[in-house]
Amino acid sequence: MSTLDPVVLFFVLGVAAGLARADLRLPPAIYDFVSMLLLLSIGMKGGVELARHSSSRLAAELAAVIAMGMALALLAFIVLRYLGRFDRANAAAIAAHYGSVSVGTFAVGVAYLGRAGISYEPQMILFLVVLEVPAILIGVVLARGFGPGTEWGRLLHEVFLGRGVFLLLGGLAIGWAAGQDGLEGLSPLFVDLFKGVLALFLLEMGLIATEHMGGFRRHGALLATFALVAPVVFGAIGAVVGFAIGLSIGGTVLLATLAASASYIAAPAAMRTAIPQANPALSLTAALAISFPFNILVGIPLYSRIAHWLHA
Amino acid sequence: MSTLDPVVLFFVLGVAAGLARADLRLPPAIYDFVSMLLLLSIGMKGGVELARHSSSRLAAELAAVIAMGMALALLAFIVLRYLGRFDRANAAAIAAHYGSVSVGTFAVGVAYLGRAGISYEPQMILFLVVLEVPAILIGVVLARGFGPGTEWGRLLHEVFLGRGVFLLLGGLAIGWAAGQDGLEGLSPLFVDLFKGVLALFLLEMGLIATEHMGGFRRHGALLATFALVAPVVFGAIGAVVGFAIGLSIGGTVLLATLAASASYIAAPAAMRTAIPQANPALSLTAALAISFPFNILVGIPLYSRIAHWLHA
Amino acid sequence: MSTLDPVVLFFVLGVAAGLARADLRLPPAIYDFVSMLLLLSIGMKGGVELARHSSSRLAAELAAVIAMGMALALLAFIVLRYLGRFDRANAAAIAAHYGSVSVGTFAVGVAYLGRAGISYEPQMILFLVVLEVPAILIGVVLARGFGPGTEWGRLLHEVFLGRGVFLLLGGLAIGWAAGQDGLEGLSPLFVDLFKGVLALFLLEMGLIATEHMGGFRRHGALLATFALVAPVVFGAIGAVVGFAIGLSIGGTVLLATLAASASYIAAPAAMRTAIPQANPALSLTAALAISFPFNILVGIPLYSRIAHWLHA
Amino acid sequence: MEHPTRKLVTIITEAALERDLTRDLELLGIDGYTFSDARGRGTRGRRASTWEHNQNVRLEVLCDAALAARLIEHLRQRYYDDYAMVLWLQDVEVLRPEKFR
Amino acid sequence: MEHPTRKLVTIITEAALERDLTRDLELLGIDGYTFSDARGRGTRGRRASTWEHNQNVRLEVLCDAALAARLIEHLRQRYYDDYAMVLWLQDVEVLRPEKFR
Amino acid sequence: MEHPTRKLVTIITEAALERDLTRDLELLGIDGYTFSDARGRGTRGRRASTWEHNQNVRLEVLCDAALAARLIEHLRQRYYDDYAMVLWLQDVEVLRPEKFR
Ligand SMILES: Nc1ncnc2c1ncn2[C@@H]1O[C@H](COP(=O)(O)O)[C@@H](O)[C@H]1O
Ligand SMILES: Nc1ncnc2c1ncn2[C@@H]1O[C@H](COP(=O)(O)O)[C@@H](O)[C@H]1O
Ligand SMILES: Nc1ncnc2c1ncn2[C@@H]1O[C@H](COP(=O)(O)O)[C@@H](O)[C@H]1O
Ligand code: NA
Ligand code: NA
Ligand code: NA
Repeated sequence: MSTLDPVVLFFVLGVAAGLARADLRLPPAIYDFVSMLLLLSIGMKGGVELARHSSSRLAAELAAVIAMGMALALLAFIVLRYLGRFDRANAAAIAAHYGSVSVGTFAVGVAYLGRAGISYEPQMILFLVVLEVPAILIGVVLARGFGPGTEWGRLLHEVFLGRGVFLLLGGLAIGWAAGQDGLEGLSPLFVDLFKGVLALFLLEMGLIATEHMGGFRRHGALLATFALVAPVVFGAIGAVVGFAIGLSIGGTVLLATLAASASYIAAPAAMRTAIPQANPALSLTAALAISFPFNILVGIPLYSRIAHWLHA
Repeated sequence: MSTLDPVVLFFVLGVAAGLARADLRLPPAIYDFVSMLLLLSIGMKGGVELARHSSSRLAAELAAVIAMGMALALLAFIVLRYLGRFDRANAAAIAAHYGSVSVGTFAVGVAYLGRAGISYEPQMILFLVVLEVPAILIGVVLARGFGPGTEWGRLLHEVFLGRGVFLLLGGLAIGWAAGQDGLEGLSPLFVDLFKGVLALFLLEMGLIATEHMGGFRRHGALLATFALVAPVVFGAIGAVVGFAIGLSIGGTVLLATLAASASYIAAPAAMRTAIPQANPALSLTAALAISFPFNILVGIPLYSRIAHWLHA
Repeated sequence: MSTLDPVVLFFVLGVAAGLARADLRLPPAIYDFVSMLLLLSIGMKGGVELARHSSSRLAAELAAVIAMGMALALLAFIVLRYLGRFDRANAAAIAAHYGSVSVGTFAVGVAYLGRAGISYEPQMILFLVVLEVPAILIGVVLARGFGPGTEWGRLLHEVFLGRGVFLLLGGLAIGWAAGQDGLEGLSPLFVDLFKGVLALFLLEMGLIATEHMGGFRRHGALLATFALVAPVVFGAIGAVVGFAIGLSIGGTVLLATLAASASYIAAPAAMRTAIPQANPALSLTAALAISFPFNILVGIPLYSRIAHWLHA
Repeated sequence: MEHPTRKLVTIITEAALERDLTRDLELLGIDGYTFSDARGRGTRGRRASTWEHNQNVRLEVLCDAALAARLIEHLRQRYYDDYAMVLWLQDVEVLRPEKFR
Repeated sequence: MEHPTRKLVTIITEAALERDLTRDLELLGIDGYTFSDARGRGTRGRRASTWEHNQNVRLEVLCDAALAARLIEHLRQRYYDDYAMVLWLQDVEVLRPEKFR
Repeated sequence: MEHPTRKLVTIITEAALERDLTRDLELLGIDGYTFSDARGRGTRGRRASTWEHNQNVRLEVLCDAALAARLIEHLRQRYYDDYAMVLWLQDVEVLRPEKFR
């Protein structure tokens, strides 16, 4: 597959609009609508699959995946704090974004596998949900310790009841409860339209990404380098973990993609609450304006090669 | 059919989000969009069916249905005013809501019949539209008499040209004029997506319902009891009327559902204009936070049993 | 085909709602969403077709079409300024609207041909995009000359990077790059839903058109006459040009439709910037409240007759 | 730089009243006003919702003191008892006083 | 026509704070307030975006001088250093002063 | 509690001008401002519609008197004749006057 998936072209169109300052206002309400559809669709798909064939090793896999998320956040923190000389708050906040995952990147990975005709394990969507959480908690501990300053209850609320995790989990539960047959009437909206909705979402992300590109100039080459190198290294780590826990080629590609991706839904909201002194522009510039485009344009094909090579 | 229809699970998800205070903001624009699609879809479907086979007894049936709507409003008023000791304005306003009907409940009823493979008469959608009106007029008369205080022109405008009735009637007219074949190009949006759109609508209704659940505590057990008992009694009355005017089993289920349901689109707007001294929180809490969930979770299967039993 | 296309019935419904002052608020966000889907769909369709069979005479055709757009704007200006005695600014602004084109009218034309089973050349969509531009430039020159007062850079930005032209061109590029096969996953949203989305768009245009109907009374019979006669004359000119450059019957109908239509997306925004002293209510009343309904109700079938007659 | 002053009346009330208020303003002879969307909380509880029955609007009217007094009196009589409504009043400087009677 | 006056505090800040501010207001004993959506620019850059992380809200609170002072002090301590926030204060005339402690 | 004062300029105008006004503000050296959506009616008729050609925005700028005067003068010259535009001016108290030149 040499050419770009057309959904990725929508991201490129959004970036072009942003850079050219085209008058392409997408109302916030439409962003909310499109991202809600995306999250529900992904969750429901995962739920249906989970209900069909549940893995006997699920608990062990989940443990490995959670450990990976924590390790990635720690690794990112060490690099940013000691190599990059970021202050503690910012290093922790950025680390939380990179240990966590991006739903948009995952969806592009799913579309990539779909086009290539490669299947993957149903539990990948569970991993997607699960990986949103540990890195955020690690980030807060790194920034503030376990001291009394942190309102843990509020933070957990923010994470689990933020729209991202909540809609994914809700979709998962509905898909699981209703099963393939039960959802038949819903598939025109949640299955057939999935790629179209993803295209619209990527168009918006392209526009939003360019809003954050200005952050570049101000925050320097260091952050940009991190945002380009981290996905490759984390993607490779993710691929190795996926291979080690016995995932198929497709599952390995997606776990690498998750590892390589940086959150821009759950993590930013949680960090703003829990580490307010961290500058949100740093994380968003890195995650959205650099790593996200890198991953969907270059990264995913690369992780696919790594996965094939590991499984060869 | 022992399990819930998956669209109802979306309502449950919305309620869960509301109770857990999840950060699930659904912009008003999306609510407007989704409810517009729903109303047009239902109207168009009814129009197509009406054009195909029109009942020779339609006029008589309509008269019976209108009489039923008026009787239900009166009955509710008497109970609320003399048993419940509500003041005149509030008793009249709540009675208007319960004599009128809920489009969302009707749509869940349609989905229920669809899953069970039971057909129903095309004129049911006409009944849905028609039933929005008489109870509202009765409510106003009960509250204010026929005196000069009421701006009838404005009230009729509010009722017939409110978005609910207008879009249902408009869809009906388009469906009737264009017919099944004419609408072919439109069916991907208005037919295929129907259940998905209903799911989104119910998700929103779940969120909104929880906003009104607080009303409970304040307005006491009396209102809650009414909101639970009225659907059962009115549903049974609706089933008997349906059976009496010769509807099929499916038609009987839907007329019972209509009778049991309480309006939360047309009636609240009309009551706010015509009986401003009534507290809108009372009606909305009863209709939306209690009777609506009751009907879609418990009521519709119950009315189906009653209908089967009557036709046995 | 004697009856109206059902999508046109949605326009009628919107007009009815507006005239009856029905409470049918369509949030701006939904208008933006629906028109974005429409523009992308049309663009993508054109891109796919262009990639398949490109015309060898495309350059010559484009030159003819651009010349036509300029000529129509000039003609409109002369009539308005010297027959209609409009002042220079208003004559130029209205002329720019009528030399330019309306995407909504074009879409109804496409639906019309679809129903009639008549095919058309893929480059028509390119003509649609191209025709947005020259009349606007002519309008500015007519109003202000080539003097230093005009910020041409800003004007070109306004035209090419306005949402209308940008989304059409973006869709065209994506369709062209991805081709029919590449877009398969996207067709449920951008192809199957096209007519439904067009119906919603027309419902909104109906509502908006009535907002501008008041303009009538104030701006008099002169403008109304122009807005009714111009489409017929311009449509005939468009049909002759289409026939002359060798378009098929379908292509001729669409070029006539384009010529007859008046812009209400790109031109109003550009005119407000470039000729601020022109009263925007004049152009919008003419284009939207008169010519648009005329074209979709009466004009398109008429241009189809002319095209058939020319090709006979 | 000193400009003439007028009254700015700001009203927060139920969204459902927008149409009625528009009519009232016109009947009172006020032909300049601005609406925007709002949500909030007051004596009639929280009004911040997805749906129309529970939203607010914010209405601003710039006019002279006499008209402001008439407007306020009208609102007080017609809406105060039965609707969620809050209003406040300010003196502001304007540029073209003739626009705002 | 002279009415009693109260303080109107207007705050422009990050949309993400709406929920927290609501809680703060209630803890401070303020039970009347109005929110609306906004976008803009200030010392923390442009905040005008499609997505929630980069939007503003506008909060208006009408209350007496003492409560206004407590509110402002709270905002200053809790949010000023770390969040985009601007606020201003006005005297306005109100109709039912008992509503706005 | 007395705070220093600044000028608050509020402008209601055509939504289509938002981009141009943003540029103007920056050229005038004003780097703090807030926009929100609005609709209304004035001498140029009703502006309250589903579509962009007929919507308003509300712009608020907090700055010192000199800058306010320059802003108003600029708006008067550039937009007053050809666009729907209304503006008013108030003195408000601010907390961090150094933020608002
Ligand atoms: N003290 C206040 N400050 C600002 N806005 C208020 C205040 N009290 C009420 N409001 C607004 O006015 C609306 C109606 O208030 P009420 O009539 O008190 O329920 C509320 O929903 C709020 O949006
Ligand atoms: N001078 C000003 N006038 C009006 N609004 C302002 C001003 N400065 C800041 N704002 C608003 O307050 C928000 C936060 O400001 P800041 O904390 O300076 O970044 C901005 O995004 C603007 O919406
Ligand atoms: N007297 C007024 N009070 C409040 N807002 C006004 C007033 N006059 C005009 N406006 C607003 O300013 C916009 C432009 O006014 P105009 O230039 O008079 O058409 C209107 O669409 C209204 O939103
Ligand atoms: Na990651
Ligand atoms: Na009922
Ligand atoms: Na034309």
